[in-house]
Amino acid sequence: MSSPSDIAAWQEPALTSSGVPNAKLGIWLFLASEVMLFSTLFTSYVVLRLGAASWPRGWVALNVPLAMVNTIVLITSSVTMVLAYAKVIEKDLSGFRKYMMATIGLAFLFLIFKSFEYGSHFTHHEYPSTSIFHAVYFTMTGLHCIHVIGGIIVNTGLLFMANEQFDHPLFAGRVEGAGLYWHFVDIVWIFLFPCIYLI
Amino acid sequence: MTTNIYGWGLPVAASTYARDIDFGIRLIHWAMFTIFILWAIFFTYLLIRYKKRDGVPAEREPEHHGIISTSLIPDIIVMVFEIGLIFFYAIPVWSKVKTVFPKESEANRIDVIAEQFAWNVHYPGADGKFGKRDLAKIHFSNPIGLDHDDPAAADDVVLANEIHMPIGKPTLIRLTSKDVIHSFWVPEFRVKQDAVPGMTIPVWVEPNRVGTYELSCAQLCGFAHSLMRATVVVQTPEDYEKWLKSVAPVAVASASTSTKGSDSW
Amino acid sequence: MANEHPHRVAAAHGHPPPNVKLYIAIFGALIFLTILTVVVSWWHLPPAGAIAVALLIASFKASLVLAFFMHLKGEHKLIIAFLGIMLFTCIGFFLIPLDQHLLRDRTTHTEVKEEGGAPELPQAEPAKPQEAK
Amino acid sequence: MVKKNNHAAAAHDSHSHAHHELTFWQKYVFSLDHKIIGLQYLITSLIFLLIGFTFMMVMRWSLAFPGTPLPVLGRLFPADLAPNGVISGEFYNSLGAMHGTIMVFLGVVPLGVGAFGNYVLPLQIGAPDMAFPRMNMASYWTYLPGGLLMLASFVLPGGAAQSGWTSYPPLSIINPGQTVWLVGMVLLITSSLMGSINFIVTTLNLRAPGMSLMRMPLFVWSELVTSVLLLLAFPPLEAAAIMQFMDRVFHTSFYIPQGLVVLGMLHKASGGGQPLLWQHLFWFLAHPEVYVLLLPPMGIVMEIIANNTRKPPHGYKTVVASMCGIGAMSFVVWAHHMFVSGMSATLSNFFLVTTMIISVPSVAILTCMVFSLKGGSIRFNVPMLWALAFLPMFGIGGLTGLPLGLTATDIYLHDTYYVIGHFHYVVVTGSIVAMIGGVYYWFPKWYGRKMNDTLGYLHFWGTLACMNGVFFPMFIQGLAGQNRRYYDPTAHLHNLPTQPLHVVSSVSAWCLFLFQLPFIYNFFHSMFAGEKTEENPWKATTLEWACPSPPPHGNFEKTPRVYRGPYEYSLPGAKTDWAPQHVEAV
Repeated sequence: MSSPSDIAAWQEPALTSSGVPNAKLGIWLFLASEVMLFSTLFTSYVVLRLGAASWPRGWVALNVPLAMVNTIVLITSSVTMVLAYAKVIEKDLSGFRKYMMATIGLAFLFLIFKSFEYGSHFTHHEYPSTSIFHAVYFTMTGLHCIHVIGGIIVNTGLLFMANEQFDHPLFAGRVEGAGLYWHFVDIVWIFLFPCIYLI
Repeated sequence: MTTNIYGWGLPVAASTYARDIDFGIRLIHWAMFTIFILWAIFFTYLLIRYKKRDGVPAEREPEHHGIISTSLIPDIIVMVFEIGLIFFYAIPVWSKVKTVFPKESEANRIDVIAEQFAWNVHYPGADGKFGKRDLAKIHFSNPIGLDHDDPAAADDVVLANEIHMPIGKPTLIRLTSKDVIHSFWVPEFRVKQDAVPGMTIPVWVEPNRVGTYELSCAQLCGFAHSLMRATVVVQTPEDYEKWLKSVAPVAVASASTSTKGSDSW
Repeated sequence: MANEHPHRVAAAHGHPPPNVKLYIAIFGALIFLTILTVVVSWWHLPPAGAIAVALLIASFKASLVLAFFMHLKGEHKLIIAFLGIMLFTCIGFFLIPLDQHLLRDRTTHTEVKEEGGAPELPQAEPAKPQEAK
Repeated sequence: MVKKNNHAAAAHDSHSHAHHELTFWQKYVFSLDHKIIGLQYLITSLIFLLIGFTFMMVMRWSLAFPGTPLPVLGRLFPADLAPNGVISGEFYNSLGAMHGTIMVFLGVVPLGVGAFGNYVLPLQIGAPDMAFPRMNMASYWTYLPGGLLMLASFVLPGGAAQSGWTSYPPLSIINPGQTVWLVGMVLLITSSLMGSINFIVTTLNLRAPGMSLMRMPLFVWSELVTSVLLLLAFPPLEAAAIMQFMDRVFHTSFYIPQGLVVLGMLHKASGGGQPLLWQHLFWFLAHPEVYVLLLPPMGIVMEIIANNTRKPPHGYKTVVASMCGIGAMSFVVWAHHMFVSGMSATLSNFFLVTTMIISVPSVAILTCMVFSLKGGSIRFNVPMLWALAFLPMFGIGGLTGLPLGLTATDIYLHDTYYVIGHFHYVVVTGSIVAMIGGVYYWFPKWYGRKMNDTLGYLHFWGTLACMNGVFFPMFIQGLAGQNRRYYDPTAHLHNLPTQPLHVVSSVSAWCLFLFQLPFIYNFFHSMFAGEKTEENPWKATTLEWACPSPPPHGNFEKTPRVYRGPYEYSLPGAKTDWAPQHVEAV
């Protein structure tokens, strides 16, 4: 049935009616829905905090230095991602591989730091059910971690796909889309970090 | 009894603001009825007049390019009607019922604590002060956890599924729930307010008709939701005082017995 | 960032032209702002001030990522328009906390160990200002 | 543009070669073709509508004859659900919750968006398929497991959800069965999100040359607005559902306040949550959802009316603007479902005003539909009857929304049968009626055959009469103060005088079922043995009729070029009374 090649004819950016490639428009729409998802969680956070009798300041309950290092790790991975995209445009396969592997590696590093953080909470018998603060903390960061894992899967897929399809006309679009998603995950963390840890 | 106050239309009006709400319901229904009939006549006329006839082609309207068209005329009528309703009816009546409350000192005060599937009513008694309620003291014989060590609780009365109110004086109710969301709904008073756990929501009503009415739960609260009801007895002030004396705990009796007694009353 | 010269071809195919130097500069700014927001938090400002500063810095960081890493600057107006629609629907997210704020007197904070008695009737004071004309 | 045609033609060539290699599974089950996926959605959602309706028929017995054993079926239910064949409160609540969930999320939305949108939208804009065919398939194959999971919850431990389709906590956190409902909802939300992204990209990007936005049929506009609503309104519910899931599975307390005492026992959750938060988030989705239920049927009605009055509809731009206006406004009206919920009474006034404002575009659309009849040459065929029935029925539904949207009168009418009557007039006699009209209208497109007219008339008049018999008494009951969600209304004195009306409603509901039998027979019989029709049996102008019926893979033999607006009927100087969009000289 509709093999990729049929639809590819319609994905040539110059040929779409709006002038935006399908994949790019699709990924932005997806990100818009993700923004609504995380906005809801942030709204719930504000509502719950307003309604709470007391709310711990982040630095009392959480490990701020580790989270700051993690923030820097995630921001760096965002930079390597955009550099990987630059290498695709420059048609530099080995450069692309280098930066993409860095992105994936940094994402893993983020998850490892995060698991240390979770682990120390669990050893102190702090679980999502401990208090409403912990519920918010674990749910929001947990959902963010799931998004990080999703990003790792996509980026790893692209890394392997590059072996055969690096010169495919749609490949740059795919890397761009994965990049948009990855930067979005970064932005979510940029807000999560101060909201939960610093204020 | 039933036949007098309930029927196919609105039940009998038994509170001071019931008339305001009834006025709105009647006004809107007459308006809706008129709009619909006029509209239906026009609609039927169009269907008959423009039924397909052989050799008679459809008439195209002259082209117009803007968003504004003649179809907005009904909108303007609707808008004017709605603006009138909002500012001269809905907001004033809503404020009267839901945002402006009688002074505590001038009102008859009760607390209503909803639970699956009963309405607990807490009267402050002769001293006008509510005794403390403590979650830890909740027991099947003390459904609201009244703290009998609190002097203010000595003359408090706790009833299940029975509310008494005097006529001609506003009753101020603090509404709360022990478990899930319930809804305080007395059709004759035209009052409805959800009882939300973790919140204390004020409700007021001034009954103006003596009688026995019905308090139903209007928010799905579990398997026996449809069996969750209570009786509302509106009495003359004299009868109300008499009744209050009859249920008041005897001072010498131990607190727990008295609560139990009033509970099963 | 109207740097069209290096990769005009890419732009023609709908892909934004990359600019490596700029990316590195943004990276530096992001790291600086991250450290700044943590340093500010050491002052233990009162909640209102802390929230204002932290959100200001976070919004600035997010806009840097959006504008340059996600190439939203100079992006097709269809995408900008759609994000505008999305922002409009976010109005609702301000109304929910507003409701919570207005309800602060009705919310009961129960001590599970020992309930502090029936809470004071909340509406006595706020009832007047809420009175509609 | 020439280049584009070549591309499409080339693409089509490669199709015809690929055609033979497809197995049955690839062609009819895991199909990537928007037409097959559309039909999969159509059949599945019609079956779900029937299942939801069956639940209601069982519930109607409990309402009409409370406390009496359900004949025949009652003995088939397990004793804990229906002791001695009498429907228990738990079972009634489960049926009620699942009726709402199935009808809204598994019936009407997939029918309006998944079925009609998938099949008709790409054809109407002249596209060979959806923009992301694989995602389209994934959307259906997430929807179906979600639906089956919902149904399976009846036999899973804990039973089906019984907290209403609105699932208000803390009840939904205490009640059994809710976890499966939440997982099912997350699947359905994911499916809808994939579908809506696909629809928006397809509509914006895959239009045939010449198909400008203002030349798109109104059905396409309605789907576009609907998809935007789905895309932006569903994620908040997804987040809310995740939090409720956390509350149930990980014992957090997003929605549980401190000091909950359930049946005499102190609840173990740490507390500190807000029950009203769920209601806000739920209705943040569920109000736009109402328009998701309503807009595609409105688009269908506009298509059918334009076709059967043989003239352009009145106020194309007004309708487009109104649809967009409805879409935008629907995000700021949600709390009118919460006037008596304990929400701030001051904030209610804001929502009162926005609610009244959103009635303006709805009235504008309805007026345009009526004014479109003026000057027409009206053909009363079966689809047209359904489309015409939509107008007064939706009118009643819309008008009765007025006293519910006004804060003061809503105090009395909230959560009574008046609400049930109101939204069923909107969704059943409105949306579902219009979509059945759509089935009759596009059936020749799907199968190249026509549905039987006599059975169609029988189906129409019987359905219309019965639907009014079911829903109109509810207004009277609501005014008498009868509450919804009671399995035994006779437990309350004020319900007794209107109890006979429950019998009227129930008997009408069972008759309504009987009148669906001719439709079911007609649908399947006509699929194989209906009268064969020509390519364009309704003499319609829109692009879906510019390709063979049923369309081959890739839809158009040659990418059509669009020369004019969607409804150029009775064009002066044209030889026929319809001027198709793709024909240059008429």
